[in-house]
Amino acid sequence: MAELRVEGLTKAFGETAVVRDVSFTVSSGQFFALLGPSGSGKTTILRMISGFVAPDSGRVLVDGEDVTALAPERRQMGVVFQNYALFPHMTVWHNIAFGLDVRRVGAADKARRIRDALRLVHLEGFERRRPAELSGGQQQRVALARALVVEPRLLLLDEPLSALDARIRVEMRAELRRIQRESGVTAVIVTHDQEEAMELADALLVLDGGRVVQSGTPREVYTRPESDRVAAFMGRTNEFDAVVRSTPEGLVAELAEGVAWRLGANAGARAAGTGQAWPARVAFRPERVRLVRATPSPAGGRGPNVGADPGGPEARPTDGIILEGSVVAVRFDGPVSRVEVAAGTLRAECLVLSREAEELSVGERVRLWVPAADIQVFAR
Amino acid sequence: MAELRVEGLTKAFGETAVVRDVSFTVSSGQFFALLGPSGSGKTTILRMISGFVAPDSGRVLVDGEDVTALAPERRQMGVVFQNYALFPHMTVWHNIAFGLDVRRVGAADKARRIRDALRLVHLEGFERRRPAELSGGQQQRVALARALVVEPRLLLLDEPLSALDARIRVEMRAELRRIQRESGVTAVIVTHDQEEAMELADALLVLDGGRVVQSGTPREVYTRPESDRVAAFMGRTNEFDAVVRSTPEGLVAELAEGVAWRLGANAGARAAGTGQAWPARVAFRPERVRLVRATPSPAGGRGPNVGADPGGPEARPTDGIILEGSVVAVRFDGPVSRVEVAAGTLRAECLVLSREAEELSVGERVRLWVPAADIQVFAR
Amino acid sequence: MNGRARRRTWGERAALAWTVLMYAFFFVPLATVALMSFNRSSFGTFPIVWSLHWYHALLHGSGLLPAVGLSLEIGVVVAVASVVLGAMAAYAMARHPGAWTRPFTVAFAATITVPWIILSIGMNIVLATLTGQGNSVLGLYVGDLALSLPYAVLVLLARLSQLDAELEQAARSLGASALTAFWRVTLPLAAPGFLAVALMAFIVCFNNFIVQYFLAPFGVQTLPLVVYNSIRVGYSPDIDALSTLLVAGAVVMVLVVQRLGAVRDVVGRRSG
Amino acid sequence: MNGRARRRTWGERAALAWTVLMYAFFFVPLATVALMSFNRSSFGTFPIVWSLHWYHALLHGSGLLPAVGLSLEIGVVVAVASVVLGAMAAYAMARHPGAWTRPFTVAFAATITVPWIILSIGMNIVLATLTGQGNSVLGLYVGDLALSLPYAVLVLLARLSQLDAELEQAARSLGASALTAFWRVTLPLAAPGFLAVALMAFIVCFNNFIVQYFLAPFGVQTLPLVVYNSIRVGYSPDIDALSTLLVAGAVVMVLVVQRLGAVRDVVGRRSG
Repeated sequence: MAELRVEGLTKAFGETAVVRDVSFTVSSGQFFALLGPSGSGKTTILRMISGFVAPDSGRVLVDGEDVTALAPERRQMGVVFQNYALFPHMTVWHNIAFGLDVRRVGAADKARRIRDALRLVHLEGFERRRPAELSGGQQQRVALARALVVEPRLLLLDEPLSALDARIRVEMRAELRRIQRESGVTAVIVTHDQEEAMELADALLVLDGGRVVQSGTPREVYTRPESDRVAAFMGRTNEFDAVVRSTPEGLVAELAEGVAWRLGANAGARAAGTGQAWPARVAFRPERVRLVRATPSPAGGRGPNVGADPGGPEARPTDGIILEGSVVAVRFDGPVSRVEVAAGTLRAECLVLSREAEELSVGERVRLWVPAADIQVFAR
Repeated sequence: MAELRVEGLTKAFGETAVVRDVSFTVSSGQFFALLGPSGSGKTTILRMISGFVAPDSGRVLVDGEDVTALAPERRQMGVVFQNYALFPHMTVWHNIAFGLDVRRVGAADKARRIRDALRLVHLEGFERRRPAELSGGQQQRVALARALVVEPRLLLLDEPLSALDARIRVEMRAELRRIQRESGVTAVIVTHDQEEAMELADALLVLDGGRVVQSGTPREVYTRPESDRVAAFMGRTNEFDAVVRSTPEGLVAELAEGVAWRLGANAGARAAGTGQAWPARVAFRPERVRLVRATPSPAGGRGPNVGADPGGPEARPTDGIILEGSVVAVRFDGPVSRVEVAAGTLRAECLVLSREAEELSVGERVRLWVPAADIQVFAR
Repeated sequence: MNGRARRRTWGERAALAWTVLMYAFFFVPLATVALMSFNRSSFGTFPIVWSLHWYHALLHGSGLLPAVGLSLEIGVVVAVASVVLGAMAAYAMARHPGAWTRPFTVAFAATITVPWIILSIGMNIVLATLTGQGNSVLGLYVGDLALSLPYAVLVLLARLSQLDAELEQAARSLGASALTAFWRVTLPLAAPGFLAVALMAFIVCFNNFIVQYFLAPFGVQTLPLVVYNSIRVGYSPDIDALSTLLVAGAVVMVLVVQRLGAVRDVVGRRSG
Repeated sequence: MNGRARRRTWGERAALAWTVLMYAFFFVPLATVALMSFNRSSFGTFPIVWSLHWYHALLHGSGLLPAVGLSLEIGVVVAVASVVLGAMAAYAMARHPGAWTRPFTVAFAATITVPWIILSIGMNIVLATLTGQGNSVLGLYVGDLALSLPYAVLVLLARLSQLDAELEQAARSLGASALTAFWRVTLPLAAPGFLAVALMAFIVCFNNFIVQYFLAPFGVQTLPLVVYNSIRVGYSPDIDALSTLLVAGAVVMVLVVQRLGAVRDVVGRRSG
């Protein structure tokens, strides 16, 4: 249990700047994720925290103590590697005992702590196995037990689940969360998988090109991304190019298709345009759409009726996004289904629970509404 | 474009029966999935179809023609391997050209077909690269182009996405589906990932221990699993042990907790018990739960009020499952959130869209309802 | 990617110094030979009088060049034979492994540990029994081949075993026969292994003085034999000249092989 | 997993037959030697009169056993030295790779291709310059070590390079110093490589007659030297007896090494 503070970490390999001025704080007992695509510098940050890479500048502080110059073995950090890095010539017992042996822990205390660690990761009875005799998930549990048995101040996890099968990975996420909760250790995980980060972490940092592009709780970053890149990285999204205009009624987005939407006041905060009108990207998540069946329009074959009231030479803005169109496809994804709707040339994806999607059929006319509060606006 | 028929395939390696009497039919142009955990025999089935493993008994028919005794090179099946199996000493162009060279296709025709294949997999401009210079996703596209350029009668895919990163894998699923649609080839995919199978396949077969345990469309298998193993394999589920009783009003499930639920008539079909009462497992999927906020009960602190009308010496069965309890946890998973509800000693997980979960808070009292039609009953 | 590499500990410096020392240990003798080959003196005396005299002597009148020719000829024949015969055995073992593969591998490995001098005695006896005379030109070839074949089989077996069998299957699923798949996929990918085997066979032919001594008929002089004889009779610096040329040739050969990626097969580096 | 293996094509049968033939080719001479060692006749004449006479002669009175002792002694010393010195160099190269690593590797590989007879001449000259005499017992050790060290460095480099550096990092994150991590993790995992190197050094010491011939002082007899001398003087079947024992010893040694998993290091099989 310790607080980690990282201040202005910077690292270049040769000419290539890999990490640029990264700072963040992980409070005691928190599960913190460094999330980013490959090449975003997240693993290098973890390796600077663990001491295997020396930063060009910046500091790493644990409970206020500067450990930047300390050798890895003196930092008291448990590290779990992507490929587990279990000692293949030792049994499970001796793998876990390694850190205690190095610390010269007495035999009775050692045996008790190893048994506690095995119980924590649900591997009682596997003491005499060798790593090669275990499944990937079991190996990862041993790696966790080995790192935790020495009661490290920090637990560092480097893509710990990416070598596992899809099914095991999802199971191990819950296990990892439980083990971190039960041990109470402060943990930092590096991952490229936003689902993993959202499921595991109390707080996360999104990295891109070695820089922090956003940080916050998973919910904050998912629902209020600060750029369209972050929005797309965190999950599926619908995006439209528009011109955003400041009007007395608030911000209004006008699309080339002749539609106008009135956006929430808060949306303007991230639309860093200047003057009266600026190009922007309007986005909303598929699950934010309220989808209802439209009563069949009396003049049936007249083509899609875009917007609530499209008539007149100038489109009157609607409150939030309102689209009327027809269902193009319903894709069954198990618990949820994705409904693709075409409204004129605009296309939008909606996410609904599968039991609700069962009532929809392809070709059916539907009305979509996204409240202003659920719309994101990014400057182009 | 061809129809594949597999009849009574059986294979043992040494003493171990790996595939036991497996039969299925894939109609022309269909995308078919063999889904099962590792060791379920799915890869061996694929290798018997492709001709690399000879079956102990059974037949493989393509468009009615028995190919069981044919050498692999005479079956005209394109195979995509888990690790791509691209020829490392050849460029992308020559990898794709290989099958055409062997067939002695003329130069002009060959170049045209290779260009078409590259366009199909969106890899124009990569002709001169070598496999080692490509990303995993690109390598898999080359493997697809190489298999498709010879216009095979069948496309066989052996866990084609499992070597890819989580994000790329999800992208490649859509690509794979598009490529199969555009080429119109009959495809068989082997996978252990039920999400992958559901997203890709028109029809699938669930294997366990070398046997077919269920087959049907993804939606059928997901919503109407024939055993609790299949139910759990296809996705998250809530399960309760109960005694099922035949009553004049239909089947009724009685739980040890003193609750009774009236089940739909169709539920009895799979509850293969005999006599008047038999032990069973009652299950429902988290997204099938209708969750509403309960009005606070007037006698606040009296403990959870299980069932709609629990009073009296014998619980009167409710129509479908009705539980009243309180929210224990709300787990944010991006588009959806998982709400854990405790009703007495019973615990249930509900899946709701995140925007709906935002209105819920931990400790709040809620009422769950699962209609009889959404309940699955399995004999214990 | 290890940024700490720049700060070397004392232990690491010592290890580096050792590496350099060991090279000295090996290259000083070779450099000395090269130096002497350019010295006009017949007895390696100082000061050095620079001259190409011994290279001239090597080209005209010394019996060394024909011996180099014969050794090269034996080397090429044995190298080709090792590759072809070794590949056939290794392919059979790699693609059809069974209960017999393991004892065969052990047996081949064991033959590597048998002292050459003992093997040469045995071969002399066998050849004497079969052909009536223990020493013959054929025996020279056979003897050298017998030494290099176990290496050839084991190296090629290793190379072929690590080649993904799925590559051949991919080729066959694309319509290639087993033979075409081998020819167009397996063979090119195993090429560095073949090169390594050829190189090793060549080296064996230049090293096994003892086998050649026991098997060569009178008057047939391979390089090791003629060098041995001429030194017994009286050391002459034209051997230095020859040695220098051979070492230069060896370095060029290794550079070529290194380019072609076969060094790792000779020394067992993982190629994954 | 290939169910088609049972149906063998003609090509595969031919390859199998070749494998068997090649073994014959190698083992017939060894079997012949073994046979002769049990024959009472001094000249290998038939019919065979079974006898342990030559084993008795080997133990009493022949000069062979002391030579075996000396060769074993040299072998052990050179093997240990190769492992220790080779490991230091290889560790430096594996953990601190830089621009210098590649040329060094090429240089070591090149030394393997230099004919031993040329190397022995160079070493004789250097030793004569340094110690005043070209032939000495020290020279024997140094000469054998010079031949086995390049193999040692290259094999250990390959072994250490394929050891995951993360294993050492895992050990250090658990509180072990760099030295402890090397001692408790790297060393045990590289052990098969060490064994392979020791075995190779041993084999080199039993094979390089030529280096020993040029470096051994008068009266110091290693096994290759004494066998060579005794055959020049007159062939005697006690050498057959010795050969048989040595071959048996070699087989036992290889079986032990095989058990310990080091054969793949000798022959370069991938260990992944």
